[in-house]
Amino acid sequence: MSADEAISYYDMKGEHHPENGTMLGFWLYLMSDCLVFAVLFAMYGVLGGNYAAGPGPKELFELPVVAVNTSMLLFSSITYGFAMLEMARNRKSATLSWLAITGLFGAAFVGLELHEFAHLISEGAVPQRSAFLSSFFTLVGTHGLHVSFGIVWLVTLMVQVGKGGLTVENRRRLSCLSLFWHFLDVVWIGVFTFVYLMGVLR
Amino acid sequence: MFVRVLRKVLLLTLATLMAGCNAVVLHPFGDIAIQQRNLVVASTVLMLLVIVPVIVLTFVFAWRYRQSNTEAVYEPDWHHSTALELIIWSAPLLIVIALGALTWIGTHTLDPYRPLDRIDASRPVTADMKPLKVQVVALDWKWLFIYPDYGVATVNELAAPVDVPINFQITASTVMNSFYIPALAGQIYAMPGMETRLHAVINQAGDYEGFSANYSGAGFSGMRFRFKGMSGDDFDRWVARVKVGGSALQRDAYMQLEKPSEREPVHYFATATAGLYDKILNMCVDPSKMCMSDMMKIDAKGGLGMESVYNISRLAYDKPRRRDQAAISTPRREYVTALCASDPEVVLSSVVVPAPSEVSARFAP
Amino acid sequence: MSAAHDEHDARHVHGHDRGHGEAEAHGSFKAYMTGFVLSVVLTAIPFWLVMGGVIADKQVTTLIIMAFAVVQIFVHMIYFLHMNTSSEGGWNMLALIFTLVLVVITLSGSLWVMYHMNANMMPMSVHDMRNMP
Amino acid sequence: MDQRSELMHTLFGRLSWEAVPLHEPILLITFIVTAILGMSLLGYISYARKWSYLYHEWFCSIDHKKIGMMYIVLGLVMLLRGFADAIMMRMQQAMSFGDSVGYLPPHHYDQIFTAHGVIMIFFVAMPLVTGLMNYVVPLQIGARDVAFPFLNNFSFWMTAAGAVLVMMSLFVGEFARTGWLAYPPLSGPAYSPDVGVDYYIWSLQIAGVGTLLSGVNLLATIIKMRAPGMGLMKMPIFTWTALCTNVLIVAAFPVLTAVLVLLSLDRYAGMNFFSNDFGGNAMMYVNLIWIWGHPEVYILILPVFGVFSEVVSTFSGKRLFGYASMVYATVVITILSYLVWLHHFFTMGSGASVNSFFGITTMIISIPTGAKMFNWLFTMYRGRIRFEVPMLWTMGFMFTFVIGGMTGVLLAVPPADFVLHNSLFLVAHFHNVIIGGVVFGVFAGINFWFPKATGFKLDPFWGKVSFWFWLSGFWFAFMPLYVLGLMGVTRRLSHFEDPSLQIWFQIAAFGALLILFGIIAMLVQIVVSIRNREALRDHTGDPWNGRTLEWSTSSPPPAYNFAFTPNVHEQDAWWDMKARGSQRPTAGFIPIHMPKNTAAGLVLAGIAMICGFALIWHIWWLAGVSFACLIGGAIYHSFNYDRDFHIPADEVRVVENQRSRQLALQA
Repeated sequence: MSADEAISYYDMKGEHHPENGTMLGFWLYLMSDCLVFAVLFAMYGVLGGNYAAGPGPKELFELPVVAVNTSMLLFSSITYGFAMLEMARNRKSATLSWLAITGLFGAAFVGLELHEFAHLISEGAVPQRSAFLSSFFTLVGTHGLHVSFGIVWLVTLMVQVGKGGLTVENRRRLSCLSLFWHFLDVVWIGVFTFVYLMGVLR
Repeated sequence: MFVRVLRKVLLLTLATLMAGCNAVVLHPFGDIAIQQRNLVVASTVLMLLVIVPVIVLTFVFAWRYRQSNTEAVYEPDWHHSTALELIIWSAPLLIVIALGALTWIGTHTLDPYRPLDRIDASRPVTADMKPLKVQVVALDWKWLFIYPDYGVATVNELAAPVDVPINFQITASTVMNSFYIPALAGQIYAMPGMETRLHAVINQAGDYEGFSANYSGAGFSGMRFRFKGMSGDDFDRWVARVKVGGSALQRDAYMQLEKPSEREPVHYFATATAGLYDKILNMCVDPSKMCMSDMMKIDAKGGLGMESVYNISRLAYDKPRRRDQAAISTPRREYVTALCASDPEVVLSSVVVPAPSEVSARFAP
Repeated sequence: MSAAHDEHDARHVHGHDRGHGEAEAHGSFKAYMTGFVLSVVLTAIPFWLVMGGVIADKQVTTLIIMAFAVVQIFVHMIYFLHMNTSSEGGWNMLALIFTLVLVVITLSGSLWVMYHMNANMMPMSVHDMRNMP
Repeated sequence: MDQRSELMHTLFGRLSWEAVPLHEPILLITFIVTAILGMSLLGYISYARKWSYLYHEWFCSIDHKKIGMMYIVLGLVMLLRGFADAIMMRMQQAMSFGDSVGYLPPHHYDQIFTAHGVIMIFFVAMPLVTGLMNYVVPLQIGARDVAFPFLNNFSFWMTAAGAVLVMMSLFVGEFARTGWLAYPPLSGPAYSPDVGVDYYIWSLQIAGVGTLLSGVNLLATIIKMRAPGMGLMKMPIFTWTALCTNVLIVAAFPVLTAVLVLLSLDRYAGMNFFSNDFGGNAMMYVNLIWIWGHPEVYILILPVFGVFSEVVSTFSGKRLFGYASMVYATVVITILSYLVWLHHFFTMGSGASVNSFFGITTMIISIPTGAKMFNWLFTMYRGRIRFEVPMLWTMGFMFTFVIGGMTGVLLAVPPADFVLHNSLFLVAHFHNVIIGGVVFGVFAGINFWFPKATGFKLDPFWGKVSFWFWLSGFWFAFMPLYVLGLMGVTRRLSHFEDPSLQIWFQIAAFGALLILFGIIAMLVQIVVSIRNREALRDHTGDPWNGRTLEWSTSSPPPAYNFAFTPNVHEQDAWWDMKARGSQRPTAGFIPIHMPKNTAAGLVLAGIAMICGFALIWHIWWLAGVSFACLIGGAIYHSFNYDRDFHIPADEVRVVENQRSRQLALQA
């Protein structure tokens, strides 16, 4: 490229708009979240068998409830997908309705999980009872906390979309939440496989 | 050849440097520590092969290519040379390969869990040598040594006959410590509810220093003991002295001893209850506590089920040892969980707890 | 190698044709449904295997459900998270792969290290546990 | 204390007047001195009527340059605190022999060594390094700001909030007495029942959030916002190291966050992750914290490797030797740093195969590091070396760091580690790499980029004085520790029996004194430079004959950095532009799109700090309220869509014309 006299050293027309990094940045954040879960899974992997002469997964876990719970999350995934499809078609109210349905499924998931926790605690299987229970409550609870946070975010976004419509900014936010929501699904696959199913198998 | 010369030179310099001070890590008296020292020296020499040229070149280049020296070659665009790149990657690589081999062998032969196979460079361990067993407990903030074969115990003084393999079993009562006698062998952590091991031998009689090498709280600085290497006869006399000189170490005495204290003077226990160490290791010197090994056996079988969910006080070990005694005398629930009443104590107070004996009866063999 | 890198990157930097392109990949209805059906199946089978006690050997069941989990994670990644090598110039994928490597290191490393530590130090070693009746 | 009513306990939790250490003369005097200094600073600001300026132009600023400078100021202020701790320890250890117990009881001394470690790593080294990256990276890649300017401001204030919490522990309550990594069970509720460990947890958690977000931010910036034509292999080497550093931050800090959450669950909720009870396992904490802890070391050192690369090539007037191998070395170090964590606890009893695996992976890291060393060496080869202050720091580094590297590899040999672990040899080693590496590098960077940030150079005379004091002080302070380590002296001791050790501690204390002079000389250097700023002024924007894009704009750069985004064609873009005589455009300006300042970051971080304080003192209502405010505040902030504006073309023209006049004057 040496001889070219007309070589340009400055972008005179202001054409260079750096791409917006939001989606990438959010993805990077999710990757770091993924490592938080990796630590919690490692914790469960190491301490999951330490029942401290107390109850183990066989006595505590109720797989039918977990199965219902899992289906709630799966449904909320597909409905969020529908919301995104409606968003792509620029249909505000359809997007909002699918978001609302997603939120309800999410709330049902969190509700069931809280119910499970309350049941365990009422039976005396409190997080303090054993290292196994500490790591179980923390891992599953952290996931539940993420879902709850996702619901708060979802409601906020619904208000924002309701007020401002499907603007560029709001679309980007919906896409970020979409990543977040589906990411939590992926984590849940790990949870039901490693914690619940393999726990009962133990 | 070169390495050997360099090693000699280095050893000599170090020796002169350290003549004034007692660099025990470089002049140990136990075979394990001597081998570790040799490894330290060998690795240093290996690395100096590349470190020294780098330092020299730094100064040579800095001087030669200083701005005022206009005679030196100046090539502002020279930035690549395949041959040089090859050298700068392969020189460290070769050294790391050599060092890696040393490490692999050294780590395996000097593994503290591995029983000794030699007394020193020239004498192997023979089948008729009976190793001395010592059980070490790091307490707050002193060291307890139990000699199971002699039924005696000491605090803050350890003795061993020269040229006899010593098998240490090491644990701690509350927090992590590290058991270290530089003259004898490298350190290993002492941790509550866990047992580490160390195999070592002392080759020369003398009075050496031992201490905790891992910070463990307020009394840490005073957590030192004497390690005495003795001839076989001296050692027997020492054991005899311990046997006449002390009280009995049974459960109550241990519970008393275990309480935090600093700069504890040396004292002897003429008798030590058999199996006490196992109880300490399993955190069940207090008979109301469940032994760790029992707990782990139960856990391996899948736990005890819902009946045992309130069986809590037998497993709480740390709480009674809380380091602010004021808080114990005025119990106040500091946990956030007090808000949702899931603190075991809260739950406990409202539920009938099955007696420990009932529960343990269920899994008694 | 670096030249190819540069060229690719230059194109990337100059490529403004996507405009302020946010959230390009939304997937399609078909893709979402495929993902959904697949993940329902991939969830249902492990639950059925465990709840129904279909396979007597626990280790085999464990391996199978783990395999299902891995497949399902891929399904979610592809159909719901729209992972592919081209979005964000491949940086998403790179970040994901890097993270997965670290997750594997963290998990397997911790388990390996702790297994050894427990075997060496716990009053009742892992070895003893294995040999229990 | 027990007589306090239930109401008082609900209102103030554990907080009472007893928490204020009026009975400790050392702390009281420190408090009075700090208060007087603080009040006079505040008074001066009020007197000069600078509050509004500070608040609007700095605190609320989302300009990466100002945030970068604030990070560096924070780092330097905390350096004074961390160093005060260091000199107190040196004095204690130099006098506490035999019958003399020194002047610090263990209760106080143990807090000091913990605080020293925590502060130096998290609140000195991290802000300094982050500050440099924040300031320089966008300029080097020809960007106008970072990818998420608001987040950048928030990250800074979170780091500052963490620092404030640590400082608060001096005067309200106490800090942890556990060592800087707070191993349980010692840091658990039973053996550290007081507020110390809680201060530790929450200051690190809050600062950690800031660090993580700033990592994401810089990563997105480097990936997305490079000037046209700047392919990966044309990025300046400092940007490369910043990229790898931020990858490490994003990948490592979540682990710290998670581990500290687990520890706080043990402490606050009575769970049993790391306790001796109910099947907890303290070794898991050690395992996890080092999965974060080892990459952390590289988070600190990689960016300064970048600084040294820039400095060496600039002051040798020569292209960096082996750019590609430098890049690969950095990437290899990034990945390998995740495979070595166990070398921090060889002595904890893992088996020989585990130990040798981690020992050997550790040694492998020394290969790329060694390659880097040679690259710098051969950059100097056939150069024209100017021994300006940044270059002096670099030379000091090359000489010092190799020794630290060597002792580091030595410690990676497990059997050697068994005799050296936890000894003063270890302490000497990591100070050798952190002072000889990170600190020297940051000072090289500050001296190098100071004229860019302010428009005038730092005074070279005082810079050299500072350098020689630091260098000799370092050798005096830490070589004796190597010797002591070989004498079998372990760390964190506040009292010694053996009087023959004393002389070595006295030499080390003398070294610390020299370093003190070095710090004073540095402060003098800054003051003198500000007073002589007209004499030291640089009008060109390129005082060192630089190579990368940051030197192409004015010093200090305008808010928008570049009136026109540069097009990059070569590795050393600015060098290339100068060589080809490219002309700075002086007409045709267009409006520039920029983000708006906001107070949201400051407010949210402030609330986070209050929440942390409430949690430390068990003031549950305040914790709940402030947490709700935090979430509410974040949601409220998300409703603000009005976040950017355009700098009109006229304004750009005025600024750029002024620069043209300056350049003309110079020529």
